[in-house]
Amino acid sequence: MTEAATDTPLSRVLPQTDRLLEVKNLKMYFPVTEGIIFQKTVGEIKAVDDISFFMRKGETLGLVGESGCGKTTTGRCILQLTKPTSGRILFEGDDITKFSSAQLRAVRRKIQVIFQDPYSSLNPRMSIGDIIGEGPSVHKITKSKAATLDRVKELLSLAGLPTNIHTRYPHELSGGQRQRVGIARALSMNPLFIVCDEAVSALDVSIQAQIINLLEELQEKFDLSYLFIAHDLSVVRHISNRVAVMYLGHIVELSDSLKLYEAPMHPYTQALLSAVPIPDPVVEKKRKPIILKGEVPSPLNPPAGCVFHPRCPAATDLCRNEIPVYEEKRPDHWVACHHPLDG
Amino acid sequence: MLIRQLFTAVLVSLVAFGIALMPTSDANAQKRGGILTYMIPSKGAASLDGHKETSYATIHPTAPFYSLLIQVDPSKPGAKELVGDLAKSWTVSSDKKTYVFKIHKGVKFHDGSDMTSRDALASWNKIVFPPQGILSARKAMFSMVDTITTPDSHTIVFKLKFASPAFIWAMAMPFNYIYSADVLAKNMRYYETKIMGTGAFKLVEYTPKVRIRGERFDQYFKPGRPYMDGIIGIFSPKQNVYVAALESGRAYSMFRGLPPQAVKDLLKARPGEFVVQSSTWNCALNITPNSYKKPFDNVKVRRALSLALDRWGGSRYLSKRAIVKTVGGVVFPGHPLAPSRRQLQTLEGYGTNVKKNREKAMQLLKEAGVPRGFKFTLNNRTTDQPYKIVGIWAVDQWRQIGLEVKQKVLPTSKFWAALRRPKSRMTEKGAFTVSIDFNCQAVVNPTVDISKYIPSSGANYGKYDDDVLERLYNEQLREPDFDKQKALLWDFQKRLTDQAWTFSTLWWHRTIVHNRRMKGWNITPSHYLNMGLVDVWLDLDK
Amino acid sequence: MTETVRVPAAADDLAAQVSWAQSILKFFREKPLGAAGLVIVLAYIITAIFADYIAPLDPLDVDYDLFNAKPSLDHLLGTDDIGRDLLSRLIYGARTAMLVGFVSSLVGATLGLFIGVASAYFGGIIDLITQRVVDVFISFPLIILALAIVTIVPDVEADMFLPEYLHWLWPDIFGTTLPVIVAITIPMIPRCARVVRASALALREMPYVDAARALGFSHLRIISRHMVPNVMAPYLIMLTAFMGQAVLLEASLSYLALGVQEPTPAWGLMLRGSAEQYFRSAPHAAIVPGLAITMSVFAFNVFGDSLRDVLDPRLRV
Amino acid sequence: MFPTMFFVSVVVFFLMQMIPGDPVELKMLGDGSGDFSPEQLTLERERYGLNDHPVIQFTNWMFGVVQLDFGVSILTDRRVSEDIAIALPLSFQIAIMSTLLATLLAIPLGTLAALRQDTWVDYLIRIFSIAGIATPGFFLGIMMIIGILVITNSQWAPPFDYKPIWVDPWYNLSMLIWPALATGYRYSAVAMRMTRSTVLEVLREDYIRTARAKGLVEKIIINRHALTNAMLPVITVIGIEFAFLIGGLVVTEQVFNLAGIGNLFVTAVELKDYMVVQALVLIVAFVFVFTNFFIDILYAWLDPRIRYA
Repeated sequence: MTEAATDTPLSRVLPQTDRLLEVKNLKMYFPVTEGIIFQKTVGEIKAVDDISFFMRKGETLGLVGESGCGKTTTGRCILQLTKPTSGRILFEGDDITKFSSAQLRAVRRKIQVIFQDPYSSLNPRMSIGDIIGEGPSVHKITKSKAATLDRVKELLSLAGLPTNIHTRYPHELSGGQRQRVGIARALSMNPLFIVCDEAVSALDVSIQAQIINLLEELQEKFDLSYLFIAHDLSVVRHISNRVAVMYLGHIVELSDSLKLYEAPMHPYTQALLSAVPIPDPVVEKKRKPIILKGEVPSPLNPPAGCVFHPRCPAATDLCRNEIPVYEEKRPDHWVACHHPLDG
Repeated sequence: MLIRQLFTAVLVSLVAFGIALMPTSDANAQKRGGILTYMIPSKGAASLDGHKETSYATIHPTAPFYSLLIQVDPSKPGAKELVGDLAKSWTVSSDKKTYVFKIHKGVKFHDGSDMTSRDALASWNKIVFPPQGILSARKAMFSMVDTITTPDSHTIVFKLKFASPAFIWAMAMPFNYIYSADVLAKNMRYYETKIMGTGAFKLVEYTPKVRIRGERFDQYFKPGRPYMDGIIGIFSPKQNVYVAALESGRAYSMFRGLPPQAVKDLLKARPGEFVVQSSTWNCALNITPNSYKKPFDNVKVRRALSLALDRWGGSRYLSKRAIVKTVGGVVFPGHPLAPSRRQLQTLEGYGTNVKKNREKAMQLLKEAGVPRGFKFTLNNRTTDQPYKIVGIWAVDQWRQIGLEVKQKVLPTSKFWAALRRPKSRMTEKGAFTVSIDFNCQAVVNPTVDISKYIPSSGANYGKYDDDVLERLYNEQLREPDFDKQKALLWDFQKRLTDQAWTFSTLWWHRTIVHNRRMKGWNITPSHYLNMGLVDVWLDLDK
Repeated sequence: MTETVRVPAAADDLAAQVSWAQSILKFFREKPLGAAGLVIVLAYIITAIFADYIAPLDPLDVDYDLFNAKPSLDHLLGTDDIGRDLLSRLIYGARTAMLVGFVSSLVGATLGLFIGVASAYFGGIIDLITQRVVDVFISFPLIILALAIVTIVPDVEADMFLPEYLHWLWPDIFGTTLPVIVAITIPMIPRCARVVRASALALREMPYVDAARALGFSHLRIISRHMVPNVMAPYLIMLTAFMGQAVLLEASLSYLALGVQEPTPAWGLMLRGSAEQYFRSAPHAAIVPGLAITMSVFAFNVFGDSLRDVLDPRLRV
Repeated sequence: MFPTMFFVSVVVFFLMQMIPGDPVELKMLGDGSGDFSPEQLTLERERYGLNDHPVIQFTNWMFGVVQLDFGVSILTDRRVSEDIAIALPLSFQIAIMSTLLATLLAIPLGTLAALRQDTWVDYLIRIFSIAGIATPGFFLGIMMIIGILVITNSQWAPPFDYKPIWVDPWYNLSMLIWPALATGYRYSAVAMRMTRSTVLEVLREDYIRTARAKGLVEKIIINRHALTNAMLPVITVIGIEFAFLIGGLVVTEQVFNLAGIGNLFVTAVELKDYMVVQALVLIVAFVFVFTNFFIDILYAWLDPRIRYA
């Protein structure tokens, strides 16, 4: 697949600066090795297999898929926590995969992360103040201890936390509070872009709403962009401008969230949507959930052709033999399917 | 009990200074038979080849299997004259430059072959003119040898470049085994790991680091010898083990020397069981300052170090706990060429007025600008006897002239590495400041004794240069007249003392405690000597 | 939305202190054997620090008239073969043992901690090489490695690198114990590194470590601030286990005459030489230092065992 | 296995290169009265190939090692393999004897301690075992010798020169039983602790409780269920300790004046007899690696759940 092929008409129209982040042909293969010294690679886990998308400034992109589909790996690649096997990640027009560690350190401040598990995402040996203040003080954003403390307090109140908890330790806080600390930490570097890796999945539903509201408030205030990773379409519905659906290392569908929810084009998206409960008993009763057959295949040995074909109700020989092209079937609506649904 | 102790006390006093007086009354009553088990206080012999080795760890297990050409008289080790072993007799030309040795006829090697002058020649060539790549530890001692020839099958002739009284003594070194020419022709290194000689005993078994066993060699050339049926030498570096072996009677002797405390313990544990023989040991324990380092480059400081030692008091104190005793200079005390006690006391640092000595020492230090409380390190060897104990004594002596000395004890390898530092590196920070040093020789001969102190010697660990010493050494080496040689030796001693490049503390003292059933062995001033065990016999009925 | 926590800071500290004291009390109640070990260890440490005040005599002073003396009022444990007071040497021996024990286990375990954490953190080829090296070092008994290393370490003295007025920074005892310390420290590093790495591997996957990386912190900072503090339990366990081993090892090396050298007082040295040679006339000269070694190692071990039970029962050292 | 061995060789070889001082010179010095010229020194070094580049030396050595030839000792000129052949049977015998002693002591006592957990029996056994770990081997050895001498009023001391067991079994055993006891005690202490804790663990498991509930006699439960399952970690510990036994032998052999591997090692280290040190270290590593391999096989045999391809 050439670069030109992935370039979309829309992206050509939009000025480059508008694209905050652009992921091109990203691949992340994990080698499976044997042997102690002279290791030989016996296989590869294709966690992310050739995906491309872009994000506009101030936009929220939802990235949805079952666990193990590669969405977290995509997030980690963007955060440069793992080095991708190949592909380019352009942030503000620069390929950050080619950055030196010094350049990377500078760009990292602009890309932050909020994790799923509020328990393991905070260092248990550090106080809340240290967790939030470490970034600003290490990067000399705040010049003195007092300034750091002021900044910590400011961030705490931004995250909706009482300012006096900075001497506390994570284990003294509730899950929701910790997630707010995580958000405050991410904000401490004045980022442009935050990867929210299942940021609300581990929380109670009531707290989920609070956190999502907070994230939306902050987005407005600081003109943030979010890559919102989740395994559930319902969670991202409200917060996302656009939604991408991943399956087994591939993006199968990416669209405006409205269009995607209303008229999904990929059978997998449709199946996912059918599982989302709708808070209307009448509608809910009429709906027929699409039960996918079989299990998700192993990424170590993905099926030939369309990766979804073993489970697809509409699969044909074509699907079994040829990899469908990921293309813009409708304006601003990308799908990788030989037989897209017509909504 | 009391009588037994008295008996021991009398014995101890009998075998006093220098030479042992063994009761010779039962000299004719030697009994045949028995196997002698003796302890070898070593972890094992390096190699078995006496020609290249310098350690008792080689001599003690191997000497019974070999003969020498000439030897120190086993029955009178202190005698001025040497006796023959394989050599029946020898003559010296009037210019003292030609030595003709007549060899016994009918001598057999353990493999049954005849021993002739050819074998003696091959062995001596290996010692004096070793071929490329073959080590001879005593090559340097025979620098005066010009040629060795064999006019007939039982005569060997040594021609010297210049006459030297040291020659014949160097020949009597117990390491100069006579090997088989045929064996050497096949493999020059045969004797490093194997044994085949003409000695009184024939090898039965050798397990390195464990034991060596020999049986009587029936074709031994001395009639009626050896008396014993066999010998077993057991290697044991640990004092408690060999002392326990002696105590329990499972071994009859250990031929190196026991410290005073062990002697006392043994005599107390089994009164009447042991015979004690003791002698001054032909080893001097010295102290060598590094004259390349300040302030020891100043002769006054070096002299002060020597002056501070109370040698006579030290002798009284140390002889009770260490294997040292005799006050002496560079020449073996008691040797005719050694200075008299009175003469020795005129030497700086050897006088009896300790207070005066120390005052002078402090005066010298003051002149040299060395402050009170000056600190330095004494390098020592990790071996207890006698190094460490004498080192601790020396540190205390120096403390009394206001020097703060720290003793640093090094494992053998590091100790040697420190001493063997090349001259060019003596100024470095890691080089030793002051070190314990020693001079151990196999035969009692002044020329051999002082060879260590000449600057060109390989054992000059102070790396000093002194033409006077070198000249005096060479003059005495060539001096045939006894009195003149003695005078030259005294000059040598005085020069060394004046410069204090290195100075002696005390000479070692050798005490052997052996089972009373072992007879016919006499102590010698060297633990290298008298290990042939030809004349030793066992009185097992007692 | 406002889940506030209102405890003033001062009270907070107080609470921490109370719990600290309480946890010690709890340790004493639940692990009497371990507590006994701790008390003995403390006694040894105090002896080591205050040896100058406790010891009746200078351990280097030679009594010219008494050697191999039996216990008496002047010399409570008698004297050795050169007339030095055995009790004083025993007390100063504690200083040597504790110095070697603490310094080598602290340095060894700490270096092992950082190597183990770094190995786990960087992963990949660095981890692979580190683990191979660790494998090599682990396939030898401690003493074999220590013996091989002790002959290599050069002697370092203050005057070799310090101007005279700074000599006090490098007490003599360092000069004589340094080769031993190094020889004991080096084999400990891989042992600790292995245990720590196992724990750190799990840590590396922790989101807070990822967060730290996303914040653009240096590797050093992430390792030292975010990973190391979280593997303290295995580290402490290894540390206490090493102390006993180090004391034992020092004694063994000294006994073999390859460790601490005379005249520095050391228990292993007291057991060799005269003590061994003359134990028929003075058995106490061998028994007392031997007991001192055994007691200290015993104390370190029981304390370490109990600490392990408290900190992490799954870890076996 | 082989890579580790290779790494070991590299590390050992280059470690030896770092030792200050020259072993050839040391040898030629002997007792200190040796006199030799620098040329002789060079020649002698040449003979052992010590003037070659270290990498060449290493390669030559490795070629020899592959053919089980560990070179020639610089000190004695004997083949290193000969020296090892003399020392190995003795050390090996002590190792076997102490392993047997340790196992015989450790398994019953450890099991007993577990069954009587937190009673005085347990405490006694635990103190006994920790004391075993805390007591230095040389101290235990010295105490034994003192004990023997006191009990027999100095009449009897163990033999002091080694004879193989097939030559004189009584002599051999009366000599080697003491060092075997001295090393075996420590060894058993480690195994005992392991036995105790694994038996405890196993006793807590469900199937033991089921067995008890079924009313099986306690003894059968212990023998059939608990012990067989507790054996695996115990075997591991016994195996690893066996591989590390040489560490204990280093000191014990000194005390009892035995010319075994440990003694050979200490002497070689002291005198920097490169070839011997290198060979011994390699052998120690080999024993360790091989023992681990052997344990794995034993594991597979004892535990049907583990099967290696």
